[in-house]
Amino acid sequence: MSEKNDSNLNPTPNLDALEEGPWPSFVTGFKDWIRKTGNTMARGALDQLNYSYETKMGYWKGGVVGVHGYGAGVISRYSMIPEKFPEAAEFHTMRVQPAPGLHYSTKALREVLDVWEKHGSGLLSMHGQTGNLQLQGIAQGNVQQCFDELNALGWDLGGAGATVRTGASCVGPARCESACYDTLGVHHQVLSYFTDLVHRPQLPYKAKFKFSGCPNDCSNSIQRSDYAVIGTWRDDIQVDKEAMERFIQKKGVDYLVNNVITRCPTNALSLRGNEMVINNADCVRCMHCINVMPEALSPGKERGITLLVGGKGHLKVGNMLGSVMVPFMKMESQEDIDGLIDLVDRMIDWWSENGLDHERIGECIERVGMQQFLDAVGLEANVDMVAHPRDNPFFKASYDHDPLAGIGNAA
Amino acid sequence: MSEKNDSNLNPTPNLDALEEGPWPSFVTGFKDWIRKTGNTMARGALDQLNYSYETKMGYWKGGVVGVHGYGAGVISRYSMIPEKFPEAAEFHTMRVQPAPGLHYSTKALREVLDVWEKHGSGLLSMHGQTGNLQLQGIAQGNVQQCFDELNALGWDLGGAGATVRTGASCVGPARCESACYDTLGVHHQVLSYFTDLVHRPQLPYKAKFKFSGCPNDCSNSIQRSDYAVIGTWRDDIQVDKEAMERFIQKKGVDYLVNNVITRCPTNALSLRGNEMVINNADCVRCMHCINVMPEALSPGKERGITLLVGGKGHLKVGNMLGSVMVPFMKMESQEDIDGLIDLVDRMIDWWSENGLDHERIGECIERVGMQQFLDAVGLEANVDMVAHPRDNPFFKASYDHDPLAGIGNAA
Amino acid sequence: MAQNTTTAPKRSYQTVESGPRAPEAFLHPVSRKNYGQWKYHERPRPGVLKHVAHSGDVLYTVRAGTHRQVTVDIVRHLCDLADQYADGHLRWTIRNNVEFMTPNWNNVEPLIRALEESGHPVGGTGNSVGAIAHTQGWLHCDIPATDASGVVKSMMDELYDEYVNERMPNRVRLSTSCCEINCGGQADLAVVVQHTRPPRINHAILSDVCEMPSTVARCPVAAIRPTTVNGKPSLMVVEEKCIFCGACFGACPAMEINHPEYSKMAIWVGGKNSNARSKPANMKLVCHGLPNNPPRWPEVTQVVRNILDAYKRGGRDWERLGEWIDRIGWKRFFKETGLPFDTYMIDNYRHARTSLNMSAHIRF
Amino acid sequence: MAQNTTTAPKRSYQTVESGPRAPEAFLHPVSRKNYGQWKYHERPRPGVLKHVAHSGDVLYTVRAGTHRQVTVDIVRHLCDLADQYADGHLRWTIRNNVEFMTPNWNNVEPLIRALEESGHPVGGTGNSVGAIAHTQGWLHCDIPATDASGVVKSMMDELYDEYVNERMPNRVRLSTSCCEINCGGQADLAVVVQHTRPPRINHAILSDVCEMPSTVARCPVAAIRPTTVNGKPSLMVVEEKCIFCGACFGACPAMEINHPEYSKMAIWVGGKNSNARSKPANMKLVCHGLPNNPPRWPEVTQVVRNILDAYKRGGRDWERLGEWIDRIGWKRFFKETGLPFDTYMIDNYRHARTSLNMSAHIRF
Ligand code: SRM
Ligand code: SRM
Ligand code: SRM
Ligand code: SRM
Ligand code: SF4
Ligand code: SF4
Ligand code: SF4
Ligand code: SF4
Ligand code: SF4
Ligand code: SF4
Ligand code: SF4
Ligand code: SF4
Repeated sequence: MSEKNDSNLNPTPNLDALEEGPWPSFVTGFKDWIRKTGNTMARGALDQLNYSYETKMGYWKGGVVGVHGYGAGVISRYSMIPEKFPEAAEFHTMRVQPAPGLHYSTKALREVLDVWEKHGSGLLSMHGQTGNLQLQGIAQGNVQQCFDELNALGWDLGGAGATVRTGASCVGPARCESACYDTLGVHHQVLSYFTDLVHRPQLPYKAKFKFSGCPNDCSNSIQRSDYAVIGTWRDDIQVDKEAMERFIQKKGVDYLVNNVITRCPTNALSLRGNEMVINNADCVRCMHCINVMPEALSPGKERGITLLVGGKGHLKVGNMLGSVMVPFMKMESQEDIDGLIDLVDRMIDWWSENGLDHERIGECIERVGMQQFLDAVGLEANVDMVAHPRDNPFFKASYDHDPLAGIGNAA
Repeated sequence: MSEKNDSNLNPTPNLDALEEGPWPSFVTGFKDWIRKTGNTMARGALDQLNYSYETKMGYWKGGVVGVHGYGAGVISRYSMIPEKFPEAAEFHTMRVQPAPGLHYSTKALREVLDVWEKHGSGLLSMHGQTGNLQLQGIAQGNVQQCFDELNALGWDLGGAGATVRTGASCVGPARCESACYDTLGVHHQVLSYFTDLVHRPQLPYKAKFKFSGCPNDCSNSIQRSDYAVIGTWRDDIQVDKEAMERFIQKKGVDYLVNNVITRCPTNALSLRGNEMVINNADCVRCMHCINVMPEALSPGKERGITLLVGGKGHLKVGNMLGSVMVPFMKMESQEDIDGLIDLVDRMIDWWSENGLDHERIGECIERVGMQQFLDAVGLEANVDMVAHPRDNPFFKASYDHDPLAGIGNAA
Repeated sequence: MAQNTTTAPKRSYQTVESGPRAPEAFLHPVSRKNYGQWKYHERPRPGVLKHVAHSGDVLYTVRAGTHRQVTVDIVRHLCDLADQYADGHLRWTIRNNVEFMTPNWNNVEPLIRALEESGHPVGGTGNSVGAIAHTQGWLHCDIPATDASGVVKSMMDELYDEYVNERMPNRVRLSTSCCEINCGGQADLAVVVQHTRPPRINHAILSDVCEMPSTVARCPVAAIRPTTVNGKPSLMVVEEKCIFCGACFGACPAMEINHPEYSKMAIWVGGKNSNARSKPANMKLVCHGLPNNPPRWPEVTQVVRNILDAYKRGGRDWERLGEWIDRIGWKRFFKETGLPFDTYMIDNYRHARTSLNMSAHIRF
Repeated sequence: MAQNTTTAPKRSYQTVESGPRAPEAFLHPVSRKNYGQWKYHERPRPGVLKHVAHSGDVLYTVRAGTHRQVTVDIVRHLCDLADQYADGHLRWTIRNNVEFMTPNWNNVEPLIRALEESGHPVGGTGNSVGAIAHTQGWLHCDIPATDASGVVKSMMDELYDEYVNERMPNRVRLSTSCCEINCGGQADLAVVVQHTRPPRINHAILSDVCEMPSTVARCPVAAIRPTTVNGKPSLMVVEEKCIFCGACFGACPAMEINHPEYSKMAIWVGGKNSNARSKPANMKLVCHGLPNNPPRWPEVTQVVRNILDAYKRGGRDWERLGEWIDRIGWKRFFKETGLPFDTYMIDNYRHARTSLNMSAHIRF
């Protein structure tokens, strides 16, 4: 709350209470910026926000703003009350795709900031929930020039509307010992492949990708993305026996029992003497024991991904979590990655043909039917896809199988 | 498979394989009966069944058969191929309501058998899935006389079609130590109260009652009845300490841990020293520990019922299990029982007004809405009714409550 | 369903609408005396229960299997045994077993012998395979796609040893249903016939036997539409929509859903009614397309046996069939039984979404 | 949404459709060197992670809270700190925290001090309350019923101590959403504004701003119907059907769902994304009807605090908020928090049946 240069500010009595308290105040941040630069668009936005706080209503409306050749990437915002807040008449957002994992060098980031100071309001958000670097507040007249400069520096716009959206990935192998595949690299390749679909709306609705290196799902992929790529492993959990002993020594057997063994969702862990034994056949790769003892336990060596499809928000059927489509797929060689891209491409194709307007792929599969979907994209039904088989008799099967074939060969 | 008097039988080559094997053979039973009595209707039914086994098709059709004043209680069956099986041209079933718990004195039962030998095929089933004594195979012309004789002996018909159906109850207090209320008595009173609705179809569809003395639910009420009345208790599990010690002595602590303590669904049991401790606040009355140690443990003293509503079969929405409507209700005094009858009466009323043709109350509540249902029958929403609160924001509330009222008074 | 006959002719007898029989008089005297005062029970041997009352009274129960579809003579014979060994009282269980009670231990063995001599196996208690929930089938129902009595008899012949012994992890309840309506209900293991194509419409009789609007309304997926055939009003089925549920046949016999070849047998597992440990659960489809093969349905029995064997091998004490699967996972269930999981086992009906694996939890 | 401008005027610069930036060059050198070769991590103190590579290399991470809605200057300042203490690299987390990495333990304390001096709390790691998933609200969105930045700021002020310490049973993730669309997503605890009546229709502008057929199609309960108002085509809402979801407003700004009084705040708990222990779960409604009360929404914060306090008291180590409730039961949750359970918390939407208590399992 610096005092100088308040002449650049209008009073914002309804917002000032948000300058109090220990958490960083965006109001103070905005005011400091306006005080220093006198940026009128930033001031207009703050003033309109102040008015929203008074009237408890929002005052932005959408429109059509873009850059040459793209159909998406700019969220246009016009004030509904420009007569009251002429400085906020336009306040568009440019969604810029950052690097996977949201890593920056200060050099590259400063370049963005400089361009943004020149053309925009100087306000931004790091980052949007989907994963974009959001440059917030620019007039239509500046958009193209701003974009061209950013693009020349190596930046590109993200998705909006009925496009493939900007992806998100956890920090993964860059820093995390649990990463079962290269989240950053695969994110980069998949999103690069779909660049055309990111820039040009030609899908029934949005399509999101998120990449998590392990089932801890630090990118919230299962809930927030149509295509959740989650790292996993197929062989046994790796055990560092000495580290395990040190852990038990230090924490005690009680701790081991109460915080690890009894918390395994499938009872795959048991105590033998003062040691913990893992029955890997019962392990469902939940990560819990590994989380508690990261030095002693790590994911197995045969690593890859599980692909879950159909996650999305509330609208209109209620929140959907993604569900398993491919239980395991290696993700090491270029071929593996191409295989994933291929498969997802087929899914997007099927959805493009079958999806209704504003229908996400999860809803589309639910409406049209999993069987049709699997057939179309060339996947076989797998028991890992379900929590349990169907509990109603209302299905139409082709009876071309011999249900008795496997009996006698049972495990 | 007696050999004598085979002249009364026609060949049944497709059924004879069912005379082999150790389990009691209904074919042999039928044949013996036909051999002895020469009952033509029984023979006709057996012959038509033999033909069904050959062609893999059923050949009965319904019609309209009843007794004076009633609209239900007789399931009419006419052969679709009477020219082939004239003896089976008619083969109606009389559904007779037995005593709750399916208890008989031989005297009373023999009376029924004698009447049935006189008027019917002599075939019967003890009992139908719903709980009727099913007298199977009578001609329309004999129905009234047969019924009058049975009725004079104290028997009445059960339900069929859009009626309240015959009830079922577990053996309960007649023999079982777990019975938390008088299943037989309450069954008798409730069904007696609804006698008019049993006999005269005037509901949207069928309505079934089942009575189980405890959550073991030996009458399968939760799955098979619109109104499942299940015994439970509200205070602490009763412990006979000596019996518990004897049990542990005999079976060992391992057995106690592996078969009792670790099986409690809510971890309400724990081992302290060599004793088992019950945290009754976490007990959900599942019965398991009591089942394993019936001498040591019994339901508490403050007993009553839980009422679950809406159980039914597959048609057409998929199997529905009943769900909790009243978590606890005493069921001791006549007032308690009248209270239950009153409540269910209101439910049936609401359903009569709101139900579509062929819609069970569970489906009706699902379609019309739980809130409307609860309001109409005068029940308050209770957290015991749900496994968890809603997970979607699509509701319309009246905002006449103060959500903050209870804060600070928390437990 | 039977309809009320409106014009009642003169009749001397006056109906007493008495409802269910009152139970008291039918109870065994020891049961009546100790009504609601029981302390605990034991199982001295398979098929026999011993209940001890707070008064110190003891009541033995002997349970035996029956044909369910019985005759006057068979029941009279059971009455004879009750008179001889059980003080003139007997009862039936919810699953068509007969039970005799006696306070006299000396009656137990002779009664067992007499039952076995007349072909009634003694058992069905505790962790045995109980009698199968029995429906009507070709013997009496108007809409069955298979028989019930024959399926039950064939399976129980095979499971006889498991009925007279208590060797399973916990009780096993079976059911059969002769059409998808499923009167047999939810069970640890159920055999249900499954229609495999839409109803053929018998246009010749339809307009005579059918209340068309209610038939149309009966269809859960709105697949039935009015049409005209040979100038007569009739119905048609949109085959892409139809889920072969058979509901329309219940409303209208011209919607011929049954067919000797297009009815297959399906096996379901994991139904549970009791609240012991886990909550009650619906059963799940694990095998379909088995031939509807009277008189013995050997393929069905083979699968049933196979599943029960796996459960017997792997289940822990007190673990019901579905609870065993919950512990080991469905993947292992299919492995252990050798049954194929297929695309049709993935739910696509109303609450399908809730049955999907919405997690990265996978056993490899 | 922005639309493609079809006629491109002459332009010298040629767009490079480069997609996301390649990550390699942006990684801290130690991270790049040990890419995929990490062995384990520790948490030396709240807000600081220590990752150890198989090579023996060590990398410290310092995590700090931000305003999320920042300015060029604020980010420049963070860059300054990165240049000084973190070799010119920095990153943001999925939840708007900033992270600095350094192999040099001696940089850690000075960096923390510098961050705190400029108002950035250091914390948010391990079993702390993390930063709140932040959406747009009145600051930028076109359909918000409340603000986001202000709600987040108000709540984080109150939860500050829980951010800079690790005193909760497990990590707590919060989210806010300024309309029912719920861009903030599922969380341990979420604040979502809730519409409390159907949209008012602005017939004056409707035909100009609305693609009517797609607005009609957008309604999940088919409550919207075409109509004519003052001779102009318009839409109407069948109020009995409408569930106040706001979906139509997204398609057509004339369906005015927002209103200062008819927007209330609701609290949801138990969402979970990780697969650790239990499967991922949707959050559930536990409080609604709180006033939409800027600038500080004190009632919301009071309820949030109250819930988190109860969880802190009762949760076991590693138990997420929803897992704690699963253990103690919803009944106890409402008791412990003093919140009223009401009829609207009983689901009546698509999969309502699956949320009912279909058992006799009850805690008394
Ligand atoms: C900016 C952002 C919130 C934020 O402040 O972080 C946001 C803002 C909007 N979201 Fe969102 N959503 C944002 C992440 C999400 C997420 C989370 C995610 O992507 O991880 C979700 C939940 C996941 C999902 O996709 O379902 C989300 C679910 C929605 C939905 C509901 C979709 C559904 O099918 O349920 C809508 C409605 C729609 O698309 O019609 C929506 C629509 C919108 C719109 C476009 C509203 C509109 O129709 O005008 C908002 C534009 C606001 C603005 O002024 O910029 N937004 N939205 C996030 C995007 C930033 C970015 O690009 O980085
Ligand atoms: C930095 C970040 C990834 C990123 O690329 O940005 C991250 C980093 C780590 N997460 Fe995470 N998680 C991150 C978001 C998440 C999220 C998503 C979210 O916050 O919305 C989740 C899912 C939460 C949920 O279920 O809703 C998440 C669930 C976990 C878990 C599982 C916890 C559990 O028991 O349920 C672990 C395991 C653990 O804590 O040991 C974990 C573990 C970790 C570890 C220990 C991984 C490692 O070995 O490096 C990292 C440090 C954790 C810490 O804070 O103590 N991370 N982690 C994210 C930091 C967010 C933040 O600023 O607050
Ligand atoms: C006889 C019996 C099977 C048996 O052999 O035991 C039976 C037989 C029939 N059931 Fe059933 N149901 C029988 C118990 C059941 C049960 C179990 C129960 O009552 O405990 C159920 C499952 C629970 C339920 O009520 O949902 C059951 C669910 C059905 C249904 C499906 C109802 C639904 O809403 O899902 C129908 C179809 C209908 O009502 O339209 C049905 C219809 C029928 C009809 C009336 C078929 C018809 O429309 O003509 C059958 C008459 C057969 C006959 O020839 O007598 N039956 N039916 C059982 C009645 C005997 C008795 O009264 O004691
Ligand atoms: C006689 C009968 C009640 C009746 O009124 O007819 C009955 C009687 C007893 N049941 Fe039952 N149950 C009877 C049907 C059931 C049913 C329903 C069914 O079979 O369709 C169930 C629910 C099954 C399900 O979940 O699908 C049932 C679930 C139980 C349970 C819970 C078992 C579990 O762990 O899930 C117990 C507890 C136990 O075994 O200790 C139990 C316990 C008992 C006890 C021990 C109660 C007692 O203390 O007297 C009785 C002797 C059991 C035995 O056979 O060893 N009874 N019991 C029924 C005999 C049926 C039969 O002839 O096979
Ligand atoms: S999702 Fe797994 S791999 Fe990725 S940061 Fe989280 S714990 Fe590490
Ligand atoms: S990862 Fe999870 S499921 Fe596997 S053993 Fe560890 S705790 Fe159990
Ligand atoms: S339901 Fe309970 S009370 Fe009734 S017989 Fe079964 S165990 Fe006994
Ligand atoms: S009755 Fe069930 S829930 Fe209660 S303590 Fe015993 S095992 Fe646990
Ligand atoms: S299951 Fe079907 S065929 Fe069998 S008795 Fe019930 S309604 Fe009739
Ligand atoms: S079988 Fe079922 S789905 Fe098919 S037409 Fe008949 S009622 Fe409809
Ligand atoms: S939650 Fe609603 S108001 Fe908030 S940013 Fe998302 S769409 Fe806009
Ligand atoms: S608010 Fe939702 S339910 Fe109501 S009219 Fe609009 S889209 Fe339909």
